[in-house]
Amino acid sequence: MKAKLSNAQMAWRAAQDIADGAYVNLGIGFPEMVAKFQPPGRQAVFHTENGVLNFGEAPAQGEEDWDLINAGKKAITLKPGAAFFHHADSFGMVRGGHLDVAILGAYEVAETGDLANWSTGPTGIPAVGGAMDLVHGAKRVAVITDHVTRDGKPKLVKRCSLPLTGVACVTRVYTSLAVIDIENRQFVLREKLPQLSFDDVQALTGAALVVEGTFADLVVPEL
Amino acid sequence: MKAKLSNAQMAWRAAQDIADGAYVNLGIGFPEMVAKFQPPGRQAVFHTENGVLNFGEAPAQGEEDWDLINAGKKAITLKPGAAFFHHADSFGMVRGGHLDVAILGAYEVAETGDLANWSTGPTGIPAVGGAMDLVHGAKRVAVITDHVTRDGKPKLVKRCSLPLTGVACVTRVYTSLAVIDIENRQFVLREKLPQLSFDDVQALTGAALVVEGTFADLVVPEL
Amino acid sequence: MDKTVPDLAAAVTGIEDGMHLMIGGFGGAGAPIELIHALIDQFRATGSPNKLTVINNNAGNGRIGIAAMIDAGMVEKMICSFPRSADPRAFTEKYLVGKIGLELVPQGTLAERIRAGGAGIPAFYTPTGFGTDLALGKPVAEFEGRSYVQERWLKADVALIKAELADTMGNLTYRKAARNFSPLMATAAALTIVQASRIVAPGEIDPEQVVTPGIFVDRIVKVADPRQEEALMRAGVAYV
Amino acid sequence: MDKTVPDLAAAVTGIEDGMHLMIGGFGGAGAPIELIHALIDQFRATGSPNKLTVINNNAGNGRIGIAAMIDAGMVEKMICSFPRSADPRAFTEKYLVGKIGLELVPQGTLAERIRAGGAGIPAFYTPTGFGTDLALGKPVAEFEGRSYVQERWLKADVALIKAELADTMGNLTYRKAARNFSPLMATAAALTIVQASRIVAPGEIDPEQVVTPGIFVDRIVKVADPRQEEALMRAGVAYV
Repeated sequence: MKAKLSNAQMAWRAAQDIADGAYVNLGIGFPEMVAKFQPPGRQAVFHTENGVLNFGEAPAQGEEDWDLINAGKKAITLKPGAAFFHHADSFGMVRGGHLDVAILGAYEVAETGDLANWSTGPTGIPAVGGAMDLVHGAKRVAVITDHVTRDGKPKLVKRCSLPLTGVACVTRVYTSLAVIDIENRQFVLREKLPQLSFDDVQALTGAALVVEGTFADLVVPEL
Repeated sequence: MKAKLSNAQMAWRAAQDIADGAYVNLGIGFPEMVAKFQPPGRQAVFHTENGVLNFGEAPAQGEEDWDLINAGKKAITLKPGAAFFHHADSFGMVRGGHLDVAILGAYEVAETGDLANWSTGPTGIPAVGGAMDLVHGAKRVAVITDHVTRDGKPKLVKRCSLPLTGVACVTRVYTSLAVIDIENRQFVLREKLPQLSFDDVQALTGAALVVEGTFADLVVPEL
Repeated sequence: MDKTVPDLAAAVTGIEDGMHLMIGGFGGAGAPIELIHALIDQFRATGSPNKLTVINNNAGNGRIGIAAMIDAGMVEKMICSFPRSADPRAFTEKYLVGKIGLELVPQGTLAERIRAGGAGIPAFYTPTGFGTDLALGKPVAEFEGRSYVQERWLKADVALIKAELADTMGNLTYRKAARNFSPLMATAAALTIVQASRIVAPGEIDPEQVVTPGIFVDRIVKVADPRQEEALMRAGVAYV
Repeated sequence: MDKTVPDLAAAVTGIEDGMHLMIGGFGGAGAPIELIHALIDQFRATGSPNKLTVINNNAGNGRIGIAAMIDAGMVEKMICSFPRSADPRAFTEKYLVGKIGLELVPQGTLAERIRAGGAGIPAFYTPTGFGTDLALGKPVAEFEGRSYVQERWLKADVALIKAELADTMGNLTYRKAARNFSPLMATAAALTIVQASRIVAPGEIDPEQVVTPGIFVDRIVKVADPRQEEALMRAGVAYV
């Protein structure tokens, strides 16, 4: 594979689209890195499904309070202006459209906006957590993901082959190669790494990439 | 009319059936008097729809805090162990079956348990408040009412003629003449004033009074 | 992130003709009198906002607050559970001559519909009202042999509410039974405008004690010594 | 009215075979470890309660708490959103050989179903899960052109929850994110059993700060220095 963004760089790119004062939910795992890259002068408020608004970074090791965790069960801290609430209120915020953006990981994203990110199929232990709620709640649902699987198969596809998390819910995908919007059931290329040609990106994508007007270079700092 | 109980006496009789520790909602107006007549050694917890549990008597005149009122918009006080909550939580208590008893006024009660207590017909300003919620929430819904209207017509009837508050919801009626249970869509006489014969009470009742085994004297102190 | 606005006029700006307004309060407890009167001032000065639908438990009392809005002619319709009060003439007079609309909703259903609006639940079933005139035309369903009425969520363009304490991010607490519908309305309106007796910096409200998290709040204006509707009523005050 | 009981054994008495148990907590935060272990003790001593259905966000971690219940063989079925954890072997081993059942529910739907159970709402519509395997067989409906799944309330025979502070009438507060599902579960169970770090007299909790009003609580037992599941996990503790 040619040039690609690191996880941190993808997270950095996703962070640039978060407005000052936005209420944001970051999916468990690698999407959590987005919080680190808020542009200077902007302050988002982070929500975690298990009943905390406006939490901050992880505490120093040994300083953990295990009653103060995020949805990934990692220890967190509070920022001034935090609030605790119960699970029904927390998912009222989610389902009721009060979050400005949710940024989630993905196994597959379809050009229809369908997302598969909770189950790799009928074997093993199924576990869904809050993903299905988040995809139908936040005003904007974005995905952050490698452009292809470990064995090089496209994660952006025509139709998902894995069990769906939600139907027609994703509107933007930040990948290791490109920034792609989903509009009218099509992948619309907005930015790509300058080292790659359009055809390079198309070759690694499982459905047609559409260009509306023009697209920009995806430029991300070393991190 | 022969002997009849006063409002206070009806309230006293209703209060005798409230167990120690019961959670109770009393309808606006005359049912509120029930709170005054808790038997010694028993302590009920009173709920008001507008978000207070364990309120107490009215404050002295001039001592009112108008942010501390009951559903009838009367000033109240708090007892130790009170709690405030919002309206959805308050009606969650009601609808969710957490109240042991609700005691309401009535225009009409049918032998089916139907209650009419919110509207006297199509003219005027309709207003329902929390009555329709209470009749389908509390574990036991009782009515406290004069046995007949001001012009002597039965309030206990075969079928309600006024708009219903709820269907098949009332299980006991404390009237100015008798205590009557509603079982299997029948009025079952449990107690009557000793000064009246069964036929006297039946004559003032709009549906058949059934006797199961025996009935007792309705004996209430002077109040 | 600072959601405070400088004054009441700024707080109520942008409310348009025909909008649906949720107004907190149960009787006088929690009624945001200063916000309401600021909106009346705006209507008197500009003729707008007009033709409002107002959602509140009641329909005004005396000649202040919601009653004064009705008197001013800004209100096209009330959605409420109990349009009666000590002095309901503002609503009653207009209602009896067909000049104001009314959607009567059982109180618990009103609360639950607003909560549903805020929580993204488009419909739910309740036993309340089954078999009564207030369920006419609504779908019914049976669950485990008992009958229920389907009710729909209720949302609004704007909520006007009164809090006791706010931080600048919009975290709120309320005072006693003045809480009532306000935490629900804050969740169910596109724009939630709060008058608070005190405004503090973020961190000065214990996160355990926040009743309405700031995510639900858009504008906060300080009204240091708010008037209480019931007290105004009893003092015979009219906002005319 | 004093809802306190003298000890953990008294707190968990009367829980019968086949019952549905809601257990508070999200991961280790809020897990009522002492109540759970008291119930395991009872099972070991008497063989009962057995064949329990347990409702929790997760399905146990390591060899303590719910995982220890599963290891002990008391649990017939889990209803949860996320049966994975740092050390999920108790559930996983039994699940893969068909010795424990699983009803997987999206987390927000799980919370809302429990709330509905407590609030007397037999069914509601949610966008969550529409078009996915977790909505298979459930009624769907359209509202304003969007599709929703009908979900049913969830109730239980017993709730076991952990509070920070209780008064003897059952008013509760929680600690930080240990709140999570517990206030909902307290409303949705026929019998709600609480372990609290501190118990005070009525009136010593500010009525404004009560999170769970006492009406939802049946028994309170003091566990002055409760263990924290995550901390026990990390210390390698097993309840075997």
